[in-house]
Amino acid sequence: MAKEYVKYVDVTKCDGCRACMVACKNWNDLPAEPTEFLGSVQSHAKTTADTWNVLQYIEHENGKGDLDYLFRHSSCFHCSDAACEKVCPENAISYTKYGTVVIDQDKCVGCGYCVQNCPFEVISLKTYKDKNGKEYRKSHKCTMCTDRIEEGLQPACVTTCHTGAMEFGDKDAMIQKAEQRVKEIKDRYPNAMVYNPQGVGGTHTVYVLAEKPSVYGLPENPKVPTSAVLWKDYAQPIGKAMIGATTMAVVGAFVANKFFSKKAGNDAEDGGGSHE
Amino acid sequence: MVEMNLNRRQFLKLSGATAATLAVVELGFNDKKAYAKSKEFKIAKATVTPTICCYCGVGCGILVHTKDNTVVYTEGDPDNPINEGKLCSKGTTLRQLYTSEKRLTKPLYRAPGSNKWEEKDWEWMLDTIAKRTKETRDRSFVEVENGVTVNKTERIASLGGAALDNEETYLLAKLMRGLGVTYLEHQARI
Amino acid sequence: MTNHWNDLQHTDCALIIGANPAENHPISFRWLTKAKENGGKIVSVDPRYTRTSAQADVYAALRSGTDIPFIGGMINYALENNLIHKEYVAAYTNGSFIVKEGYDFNDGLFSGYDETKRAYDKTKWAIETTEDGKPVKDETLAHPRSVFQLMKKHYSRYDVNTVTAVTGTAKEDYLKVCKTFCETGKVGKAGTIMYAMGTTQHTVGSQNVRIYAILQLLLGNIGLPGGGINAMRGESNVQGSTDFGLLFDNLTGYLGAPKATVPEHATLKGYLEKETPKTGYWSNKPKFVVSLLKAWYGANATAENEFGYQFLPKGNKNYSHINLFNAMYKGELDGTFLFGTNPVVGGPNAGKEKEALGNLKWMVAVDLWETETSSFWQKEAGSDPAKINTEVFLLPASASFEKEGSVSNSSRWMQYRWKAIDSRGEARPDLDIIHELALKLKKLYANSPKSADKPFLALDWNYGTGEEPDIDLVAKEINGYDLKTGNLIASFGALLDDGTTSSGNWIYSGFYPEEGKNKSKNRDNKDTGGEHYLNWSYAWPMNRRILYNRAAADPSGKPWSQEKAVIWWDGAEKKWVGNDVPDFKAVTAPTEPGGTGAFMMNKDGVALLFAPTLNDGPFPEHYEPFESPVPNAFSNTQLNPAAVVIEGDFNKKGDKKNFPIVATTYRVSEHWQSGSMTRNQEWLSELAGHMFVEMSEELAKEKGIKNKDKIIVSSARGEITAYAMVTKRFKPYSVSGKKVHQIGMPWHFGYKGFATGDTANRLTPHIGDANTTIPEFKAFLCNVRRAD
Amino acid sequence: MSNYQKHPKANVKVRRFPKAFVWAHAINGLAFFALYITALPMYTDFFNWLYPVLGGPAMARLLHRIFAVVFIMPTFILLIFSPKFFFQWMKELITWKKRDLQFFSEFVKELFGFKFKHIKQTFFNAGEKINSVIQIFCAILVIASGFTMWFPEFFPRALVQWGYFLHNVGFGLGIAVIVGHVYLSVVHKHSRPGYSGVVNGKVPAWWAKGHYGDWYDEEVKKGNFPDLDDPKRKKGA
Repeated sequence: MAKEYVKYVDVTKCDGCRACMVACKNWNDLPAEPTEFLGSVQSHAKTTADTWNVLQYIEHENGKGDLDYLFRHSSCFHCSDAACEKVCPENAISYTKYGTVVIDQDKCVGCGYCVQNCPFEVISLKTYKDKNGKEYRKSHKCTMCTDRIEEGLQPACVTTCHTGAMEFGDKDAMIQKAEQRVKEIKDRYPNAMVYNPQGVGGTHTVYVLAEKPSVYGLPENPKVPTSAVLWKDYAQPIGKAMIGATTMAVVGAFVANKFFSKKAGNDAEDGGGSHE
Repeated sequence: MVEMNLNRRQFLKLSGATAATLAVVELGFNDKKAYAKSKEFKIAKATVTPTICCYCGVGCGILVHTKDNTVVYTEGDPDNPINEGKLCSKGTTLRQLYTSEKRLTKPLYRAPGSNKWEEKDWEWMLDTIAKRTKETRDRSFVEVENGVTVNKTERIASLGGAALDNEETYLLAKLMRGLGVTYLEHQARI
Repeated sequence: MTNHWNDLQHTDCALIIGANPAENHPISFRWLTKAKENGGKIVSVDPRYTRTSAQADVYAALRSGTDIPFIGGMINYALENNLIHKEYVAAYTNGSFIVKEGYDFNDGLFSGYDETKRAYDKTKWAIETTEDGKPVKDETLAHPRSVFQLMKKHYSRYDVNTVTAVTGTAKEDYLKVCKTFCETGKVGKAGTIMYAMGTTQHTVGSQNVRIYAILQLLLGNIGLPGGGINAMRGESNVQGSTDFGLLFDNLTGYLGAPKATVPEHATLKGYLEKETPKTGYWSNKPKFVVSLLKAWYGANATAENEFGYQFLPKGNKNYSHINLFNAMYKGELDGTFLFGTNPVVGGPNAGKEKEALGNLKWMVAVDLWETETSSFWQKEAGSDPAKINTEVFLLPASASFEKEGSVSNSSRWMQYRWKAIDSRGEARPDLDIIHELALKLKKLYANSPKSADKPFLALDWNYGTGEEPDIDLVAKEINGYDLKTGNLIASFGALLDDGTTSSGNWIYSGFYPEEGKNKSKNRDNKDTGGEHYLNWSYAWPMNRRILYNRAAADPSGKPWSQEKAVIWWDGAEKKWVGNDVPDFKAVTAPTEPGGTGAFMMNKDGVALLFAPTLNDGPFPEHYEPFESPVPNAFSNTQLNPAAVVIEGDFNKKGDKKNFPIVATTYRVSEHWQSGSMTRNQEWLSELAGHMFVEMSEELAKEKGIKNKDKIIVSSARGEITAYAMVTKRFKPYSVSGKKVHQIGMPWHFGYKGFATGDTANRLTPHIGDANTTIPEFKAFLCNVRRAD
Repeated sequence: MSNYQKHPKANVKVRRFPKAFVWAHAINGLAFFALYITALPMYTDFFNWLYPVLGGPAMARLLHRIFAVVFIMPTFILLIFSPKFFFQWMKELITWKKRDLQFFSEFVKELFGFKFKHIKQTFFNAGEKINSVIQIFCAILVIASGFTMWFPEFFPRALVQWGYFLHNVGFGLGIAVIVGHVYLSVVHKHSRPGYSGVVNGKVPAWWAKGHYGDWYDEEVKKGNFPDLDDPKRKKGA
């Protein structure tokens, strides 16, 4: 078992330069995706299939009535208990030994179940055209540059981050660092917290947030949707079992019929007695 | 600060005018290709050349990865002490300076009154520019003004150059002053 | 920059004013973040709350164009509260000098003003000297005519109430800034001031910088690690291109261009006598000038012909950007070369600059892209092509990594760029283009007997015979040779004025001291102490990383403090030692004459609190911008009295009645300058794809504007359409009790490229600073309304 | 041995279903099967080989959606062309009596080939009714949740998420019942004779009489079907 790694994001050190956004596009060869004017400096409302991380810009009036201009590098959290992995019908989504959650593009069928079940809404579908002009879809999100990690490199976004707002390293060390950092900034940001939600088993992108998660549009207590648990852990196995059971029943019925018909020598087509 | 065996492979070779570097920030592990990918690692077999960012005056080091006659990746040069491998959004995008479909690839000429560009070859362009320069210079050259030798032309201007290399700015300044140009300006003024 | 990027980590307080480094020099924040981790504070002073402000410990708003009151008030605060480093001031500045009787200051005007010429007679601001030319001093700083006392008196008018009433800053914010930054006056502390175009692009731009310098000198912050005044340059080689004299008034290395209007300049001898100070390092100027002439005219520069001095053009006026376009507008120019520049987007009053281009007979544009400037004649640019007779030559240039050469960053570090790939398509390096053009012209002029052609024929041009010049020959020519031996010169200390040495740019001399040792290629990144990385690249002059570092030691040669030590006098070794190259004569002991002259480039070796050299006064004084919504609260002199105003159609002026809103322009992190480089790239275009105008919620409400609405911004020069970005980060100012609104907008946009939008500079005025003529982009008047 | 089978008119075909039902049922069945096939490779990896057969996941999805529309159509066919039948069917589904319960115990015997008795049934026997109820319930689940899955942008996220679950439940339950239903109709010897009912609407009189005594007798009274009862027995009854 290799070490698990965590991308540590200290939003209080981010200066909003967005190098992480282009580094991601550059490494992953993602096309640009022009958007409408959103009324702020922010370029994209949220992550998309071609934009795996988005820098959020939030003008927030804090408890003291002062203006905080908050930034957040938003991308896949790489949950330890990932809803996307759970709901993927093709087992295209898997955990790597580093703790990252990746989508196998060869297996992905573009069903979008992961898109709808991600508690952070960071997965998106992209429509492609094959050489015959036929459309097909694939699901995309941040890979944490698992290909780079395999080669001993850090994710592209972390590599380029100049303020130290992002670091990449051993999971426990990064979580510790986050907790330490929160203590340091409590004076400046009384609501500061480590965001490593346990509802999804903890994440491999761990944030030091300056404010409550809701200020960043993040769920306070994200978890794998109950529907997904019921579906994948109960409905689907039970459903499969039921298909099996009924199939077994009819097979049993078929065999029994053959068996009893012979034994009873009942050659009538309708074995029913009259109904007195 | 959590140290993660930031072993840098130091800058390797500097031979003549070209240099190659393999500067990567390594993690403390190297499980090669645990998850085998059919895709080749993007910068494997790429040539790496250090450069300095062409945007602001910070002067960050950038590594340009080239392969198959194109730029496949650009990233911060970890050896450069100014930026230690870090970049802003502009520096990170350096790659598209090469790959952008909007790059000019041919000399273009616009005739007086014309509403379109015409492609011309370099030779014709430079010959014609030299001719125009000479015509204007010859017509407007002032040798003496109020008894003082001034050797100037005030009908030619040269603007720009803040993005040129030092050697280029030097030659440009030398050529323009050599021709007698007084309207010599660049972006330091704006 | 007096210091360098890595050095920012040593600062105890960074006062960022007139700059937004988090957005425009992002990597500087790597070092500022380090400074913060070391306990340093960041102060952001800006009309709007920026990404830099978000990272600052203290933020204070100021109305555009009020830097002098803001800093003047800090000077007053430091003096009143005795927070200055008095020993430093007494030893290293001209604070102790006695000013002659002729100096006076009255209602915004210094003595010697000639209203008709809009100029001062600077001799009225002279320093009292002894018979042998030495300045008369009072080291107690108590003499009523001492610079120190005059300064104190001058800035006593800049009390907190007056200042904040002018700048519109909340008083408690202002005092917080004063307190935080003036802490660095303590020995052992160092503060830096970081600025950029928000400081310089004003009619008082030079004086804005000057007042920063005065504050820093009073606090004893110059020459120290983590100190200095640091101009953050916006272009990769705007430092180098300035060093190399791509400005009308500078030959290379800040040697002034000879002028037809100065009688003494008629001869080399006269020029040298007039321009060479008696003391200070500039007393060596003749060596640099003659060596430059030798580099340019080679064998054609001889003692007999004044080393070719007469070949140099002599102008008779100010040829700077604004005047250049004014001349073009009036049809006084026939041809123009444009090297990677886009004035139709980046120039002031850009609509007029575009019109001016149509008066050219020919234009050569060398660029990576088809810019708004090279295609100014197109219909999309609002032109009628049939009516424009300008012949346009657009030459495709190589990108920075498609060629090799060096660039000098803000820290004056000259770093080499290697070639990574062959140029795209038929693009060629600018060096090749300039070289081949020179060769073609040489051919056209060859054997001409005309005397007018002699200066050009005399120009030495030997960089190989092929179309591609040998860049190494260029580099060596810049460094210079000992012409007697043919060897490269070791440093500018070896340059001579007898024609036996050459150097294309004396300040760079020493970067290539021997064959095969181009130090701009140095890549040893080991920290040599103090994070100066002396073996990484080459910093001019002489590889010094902190300018004026002699001032980091006290007059006796001991560091003021161990925390901020750079160089010190080693009595045993009898030389200056430390972790940086001394910005001083290495063997001059503190006790020797000149041994305490920490500012050795200056006359008398001191820094100038009182600068009788500037066009608009020896002390920075507040004047309102060319277009201002309020009267000057400090005097009845509204506009900088020495600023040159172009009257008429070329520079229309807006009044506060029709245009009551203050506007400023700026850049965003994702685009660069006129945007031609970045708007032609998709990834950057998607990050910042729209032209917007930032405004306060209060102004938006007054004007019935909602966020994301299309709005029209108008000024006396023109109007543009853009999206409204209604933000809490802009707030109205209370200026002398009156509500003043300010808006801001990026100036990156044009109609070419992936990200397009209206050009902010259609609104900006054609008025310049009194010393540099840099246009006042940063404060002008406008109005806004909804587009529908 | 059935008594009715011995009747001279035992093999007369009687109309059990209107044509509209035959079509509706066929379309419904085919669509269900197509939906099943097109979803199967996604439902279980075991059938991933179906993707290339179907022309790839995108094509499979497209087909699934086409058949989803087809799957909904029969309701409307019935409503338009045979509303009477439709409402009769609905009415039967909500009418439950003692005999319906008795039916089940006998049905299990019949299913496995034991000796069993026919409990007199109306047009639909209790088994069919339960089949119908479950299928309708499942169809509603599957169709409704299918909509949320197809057009997630128009529904709250939570609804879409529950949609996946409900689609699965609906399908699981439905398929289980369908397996039995199909088995009985095409394989099981006792119910197989009724298969022609969904092909051309007609079934052997004897079989109808045996399985749906009450209904058959009604139709006899109306004069639509031949009377298969032994007159003696009838009188004596």
